[in-house]
Amino acid sequence: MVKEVMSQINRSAAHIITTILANKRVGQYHQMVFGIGDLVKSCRPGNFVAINVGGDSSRMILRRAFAISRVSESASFGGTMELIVAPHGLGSKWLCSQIEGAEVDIVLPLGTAFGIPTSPVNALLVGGGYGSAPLFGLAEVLKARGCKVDMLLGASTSAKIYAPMEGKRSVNSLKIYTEDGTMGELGRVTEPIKVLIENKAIDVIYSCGPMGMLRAISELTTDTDVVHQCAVEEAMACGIGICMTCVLPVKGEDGQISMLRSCIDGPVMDGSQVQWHLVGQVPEVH
Amino acid sequence: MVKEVMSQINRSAAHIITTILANKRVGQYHQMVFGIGDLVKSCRPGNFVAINVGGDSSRMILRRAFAISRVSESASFGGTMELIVAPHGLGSKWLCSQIEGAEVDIVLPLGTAFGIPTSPVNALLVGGGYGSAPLFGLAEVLKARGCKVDMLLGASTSAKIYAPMEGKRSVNSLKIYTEDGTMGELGRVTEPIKVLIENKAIDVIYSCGPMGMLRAISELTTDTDVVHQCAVEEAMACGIGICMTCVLPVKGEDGQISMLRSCIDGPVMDGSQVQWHLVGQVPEVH
Amino acid sequence: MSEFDFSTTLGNAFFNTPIFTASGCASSGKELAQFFPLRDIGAVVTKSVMNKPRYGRPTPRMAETPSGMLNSIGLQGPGIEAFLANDIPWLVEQNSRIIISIAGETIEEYATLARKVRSVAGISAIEVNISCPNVENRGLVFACDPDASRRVIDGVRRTIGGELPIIAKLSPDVTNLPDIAKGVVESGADALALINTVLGMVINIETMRPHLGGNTGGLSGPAIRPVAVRAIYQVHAVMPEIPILGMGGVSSGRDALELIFAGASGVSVGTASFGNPHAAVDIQRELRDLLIAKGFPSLKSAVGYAHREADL
Amino acid sequence: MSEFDFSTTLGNAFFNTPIFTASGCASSGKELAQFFPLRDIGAVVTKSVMNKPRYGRPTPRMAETPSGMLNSIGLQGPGIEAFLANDIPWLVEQNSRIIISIAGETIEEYATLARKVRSVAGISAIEVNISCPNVENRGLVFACDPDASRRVIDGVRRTIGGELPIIAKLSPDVTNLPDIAKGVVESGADALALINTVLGMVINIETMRPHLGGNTGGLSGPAIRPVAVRAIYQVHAVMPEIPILGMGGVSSGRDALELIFAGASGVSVGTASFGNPHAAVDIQRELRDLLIAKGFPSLKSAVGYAHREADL
Ligand SMILES: Cc1cc2nc3c(=O)[nH]c(=O)nc-3n(C[C@H](O)[C@H](O)[C@H](O)COP(=O)(O)OP(=O)(O)OC[C@H]3O[C@@H](n4cnc5c(N)ncnc54)[C@H](O)[C@@H]3O)c2cc1C
Ligand SMILES: Cc1cc2nc3c(=O)[nH]c(=O)nc-3n(C[C@H](O)[C@H](O)[C@H](O)COP(=O)(O)OP(=O)(O)OC[C@H]3O[C@@H](n4cnc5c(N)ncnc54)[C@H](O)[C@@H]3O)c2cc1C
Ligand SMILES: Cc1cc2nc3c(=O)[nH]c(=O)nc-3n(C[C@H](O)[C@H](O)[C@H](O)COP(=O)(O)O)c2cc1C
Ligand SMILES: Cc1cc2nc3c(=O)[nH]c(=O)nc-3n(C[C@H](O)[C@H](O)[C@H](O)COP(=O)(O)O)c2cc1C
Ligand code: FES
Ligand code: FES
Repeated sequence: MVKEVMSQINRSAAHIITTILANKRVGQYHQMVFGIGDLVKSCRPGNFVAINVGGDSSRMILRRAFAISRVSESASFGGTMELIVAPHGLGSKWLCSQIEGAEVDIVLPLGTAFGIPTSPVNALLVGGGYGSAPLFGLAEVLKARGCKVDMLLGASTSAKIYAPMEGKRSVNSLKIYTEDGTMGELGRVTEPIKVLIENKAIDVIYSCGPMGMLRAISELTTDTDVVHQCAVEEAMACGIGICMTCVLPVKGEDGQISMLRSCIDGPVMDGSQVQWHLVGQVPEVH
Repeated sequence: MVKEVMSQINRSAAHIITTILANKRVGQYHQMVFGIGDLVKSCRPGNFVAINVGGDSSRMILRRAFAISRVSESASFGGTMELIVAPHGLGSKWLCSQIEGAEVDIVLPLGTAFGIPTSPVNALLVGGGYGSAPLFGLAEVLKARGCKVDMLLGASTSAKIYAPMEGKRSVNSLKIYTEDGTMGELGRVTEPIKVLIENKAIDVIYSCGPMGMLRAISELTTDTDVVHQCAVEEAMACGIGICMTCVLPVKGEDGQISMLRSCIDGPVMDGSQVQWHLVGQVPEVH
Repeated sequence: MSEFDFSTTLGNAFFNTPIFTASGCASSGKELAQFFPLRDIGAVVTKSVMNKPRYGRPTPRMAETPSGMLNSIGLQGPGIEAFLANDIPWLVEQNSRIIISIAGETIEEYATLARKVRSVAGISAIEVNISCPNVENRGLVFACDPDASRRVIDGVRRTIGGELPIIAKLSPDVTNLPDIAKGVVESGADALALINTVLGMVINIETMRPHLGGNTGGLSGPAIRPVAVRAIYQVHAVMPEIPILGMGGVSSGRDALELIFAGASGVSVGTASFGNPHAAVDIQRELRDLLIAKGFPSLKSAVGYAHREADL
Repeated sequence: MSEFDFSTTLGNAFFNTPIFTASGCASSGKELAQFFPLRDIGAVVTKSVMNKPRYGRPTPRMAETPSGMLNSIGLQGPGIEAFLANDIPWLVEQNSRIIISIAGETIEEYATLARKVRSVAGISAIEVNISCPNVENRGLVFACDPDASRRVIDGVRRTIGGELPIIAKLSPDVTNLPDIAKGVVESGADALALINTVLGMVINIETMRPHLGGNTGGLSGPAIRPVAVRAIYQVHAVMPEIPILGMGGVSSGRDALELIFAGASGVSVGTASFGNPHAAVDIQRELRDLLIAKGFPSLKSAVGYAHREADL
């Protein structure tokens, strides 16, 4: 039952005040590190966090969601968490403007995680823009399980490609596509995927990025044996399952379509079950 | 005509972005210095400023008013202005939390100034709490005109007395009263005033502080020859005369009571004309 | 101050503490239980449930606005049968006090819902959300039509009988709120819930169209608190004996106190829980501390305090 | 892009640019003129003036609220005679376009005011603020009573004759705004001003009483923008040919554009001027830049753009 799964999902969610340990510009993004102590143990690749923005007198009343890029434990700082933040509107710009030592109110970890295969498989990780953030942490886990890990990253332009040096060590191959050709190949990440699927070179695709990209990958994997786990991005008011704003039409095992909350039944969902053609619509009532 | 006076008053008002040059805690207050360049030339003792608070994403949409404590010109910083800010609610606390180098949006100088006598007189300056802030700058001007300047400062407790070292140089005498006796005499500033008036020791009282204090002084000066110029403090939405929220009942030369705007027909008003008993009421219509 | 009495009543329902969740802002309770035990607050008011399962409105379903948000969820839900079978037993197990909110498209549907809820064990009250379009009358919202409002409550009252208190939840989007309030009280409401969201709209500057899938949405959050305070004050002034469950933009104990002084006997926390999952318990603690600091011996002694005569 | 046409019309009145002050938020204009030349904006809408001088409501007259404020000024003013003698000639001298706002306590008073305004030279339009208590009908606000609204406008129309455009300013605090709007248009309004403030209240936690001298006040500022957008959209949908002067929480060019897409032909800036004395000129510049960047050849081509068919 969906409800039961949910009540498992956020069971380790905590509401804490963290300190910013680092804030560095990387291309068009900010790489931000937060001290989160023992909570690193509960964070899985795919989980996200919800951050209070704007300070005490903010007119922004809702949290902002960011995917956990990776967590680590260090002797000096204890458990730390890294986010890759694009300065988009008022809230994310406020976050990017916070300096080292500033305190930030965060609820974490939230939502579903990428499913990790129990036996070694050939995995393709596809990231669009800051969507690559959680993929490097995922790659490490997959490598540790003996998987072959290939990665494709795409963005409109080079400054929107996030691909840290050390991240490249955990993948077997990394290919970059930009729509303006300013980095890697000219074009979109979806183009090579078709070939890889036809060649039966991959068993599972993990994707994170704009909804259009996720939809395109889902269409490529339809009627194939390739599993597609995608991390969706819907506007969220609460991030914890209480408001019903973040829903997506998803087909269940019984063939019934439900409007599932992407914050607790996602962000990681089975791409083949999401009814992409119904997003932004309401299913017909039979 | 009142209207004509008004259009004179704010004629040098400017809307500028200033930089905080210093922010120092002094008792319960913050002594803050701003770079305002040539505008120092237009600032008179009694004028106030209106400050934008809370930053870009603030839910506070109205400016906060603060009396100009003093202005000066220095070789290194150019024209500077000092404010004495009590951290009261969200807005003033935000201001107090701003650090050196931060930029602040200010409209200044606003409102009426203390009238300066053309010949030397005996002046008594009475300040309550942060109300002492503009009095030291006023004292300097009066001294330069050859006046005898005595000062009485009062507050509930010592931490709320603002009396800077260098300020004391510009007065002939300074007496402090606190209601809890933690500094100076135990009691209220109004007590000694009665005696000074009876002894005909003073010609004019300049006052700034809580409305209750201003009212009490006005009552003491009624039917005496002592002129009472007080800087009132009414809640202001705009500070520039366009909203009509800050009104006080004031009797004009013709005996008619009008609801005058304390932001442009004040903050400095003739205490004998303010209808203190009608504050918070509406005059009867005849 | 251990003798401070924080309890409240709505009709014949008793609650240990006066802070509740707001309908639609706590789903069915389970999700919030990750953050605090539900029995720590006055009651969980569940998301308005309809007779049949519903998909709700298309996305986008929300837009943040200055100090507020718009939502157009459209009452997505599992329908009353599945709701009573799956969600209520779990809440009862938690020892949570429960108020079930119902919503219908016809006067008949409200009565049907009331009949199904009537015999459920462990329910403290039923909240009747009448801010729904009346399909039998050109989609005119029940709560905006004095006559339809009365008939809904009348139907629910007849079905329920005398046991379960009925809380009628009203919309502020009316010319004469006290009038509507009097009507539903005459028809049998024991208490009133004030206020539902204010009708609003945001246009997306990029698409140059209404941002929400449903075009208009309900405005909630601190932006509307002055409207909630006014509504509660107005209604309490004309019917001081009718308990009010107040809501609208409460995100601190100070805010809750404002609604209580205006006339609310209990306060629901809605949108604030989106920004702070602990909002309800935090607010409850702050409210208690404030009341004690101001010297009130009980919550009840503060209800409607802003209406007292000037010379008291 | 020098050919961009930024002009607008309300009835037969033409304005070079579409940003106006809002009544009561620019006094009589003089005070703002310290900050920018009044002729740089579309028009100055003066503070609603009544027949006799008025003291207005007792202080406190304002309370800041989240992203908004409450005011209860109570139409303090010099009365129409002094206003026409002292304030108007100065505005005319500035080459400012002028819209005079009038307010009355009786239907007769509105007609009297209209008669006095009719023959004044240099006036572009008359705004009729009907959000005032009707002393002849238990203090019920004219704008909340469809019949009284119509009769006020009818009286003004008869007095004014055909020359001066009449802008009827409506309150959002009604159950059915399009209905009220249709009524006043039928009675002779050439344009509508939407919206006046939303009725609200703040209770002072220290005094434990209503904070404002007048108890309730009008809520304005960004908090109410979604209500303004909704009101304008709803009314434009039923009467696309009637020009709307939009207002409510506009503090940037982006906000003004939202109201224009919803259906406003011009936009008044109210509360924003309190926080930023240059608000009106800043907003006007930002709006112009946005319209040009989006490729609109004129302001008029953007009015009501959010209503277009999905496939256009
Ligand atoms: C599960 C999830 C993971 C995300 N991970 C990342 C990440 O790792 N890095 C990153 O930079 N961004 C990420 N985002 C997007 C990020 O949440 C938005 O960029 C951010 O909320 C924008 O807020 P704002 O105030 O800057 O923009 P505004 O446009 O001013 O925000 C207005 C409102 O719209 C919502 N909103 C705006 N854009 C988005 C969006 N793209 N997705 C969801 N809600 C949006 C905001 O939350 C807010 O409620 C993620 C979003 C989700 C849902
Ligand atoms: C002419 C004038 C000169 C002033 N000079 C000084 C000064 O030199 N130093 C200083 O510390 N303070 C001064 N004040 C008071 C200062 O403006 C308030 O303390 C400040 O506005 C409080 O804002 P807040 O957000 O911190 O408090 P909040 O209580 O959160 O403010 C809420 C609203 O109430 C208004 N308000 C609250 N308290 C006051 C008050 N005492 N007077 C007027 N409006 C108020 C605010 O402006 C705001 O609109 C002066 C006020 C006026 C009118
Ligand atoms: C996302 C969302 C969903 C809501 N759903 C319901 C609902 O199902 N039934 C109902 O009576 N009210 C519903 N409301 C209204 C709230 O219960 C409450 O009356 C309103 O939001 C004002 O309170 P707030 O400002 O604390 O949120 C909903 C509000 C929001 C924000
Ligand atoms: C202090 C104040 C005084 C106002 N006085 C009037 C008035 O005299 N006549 C009128 O029609 N509207 C008056 N209004 C309403 C405004 O004109 C405007 O309709 C409303 O404030 C919404 O716009 P805003 O959010 O931009 O302020 C007043 C508003 C404020 C804040
Ligand atoms: S964001 Fe609230 S339910 Fe998903
Ligand atoms: S504060 Fe607006 S008129 Fe004085």
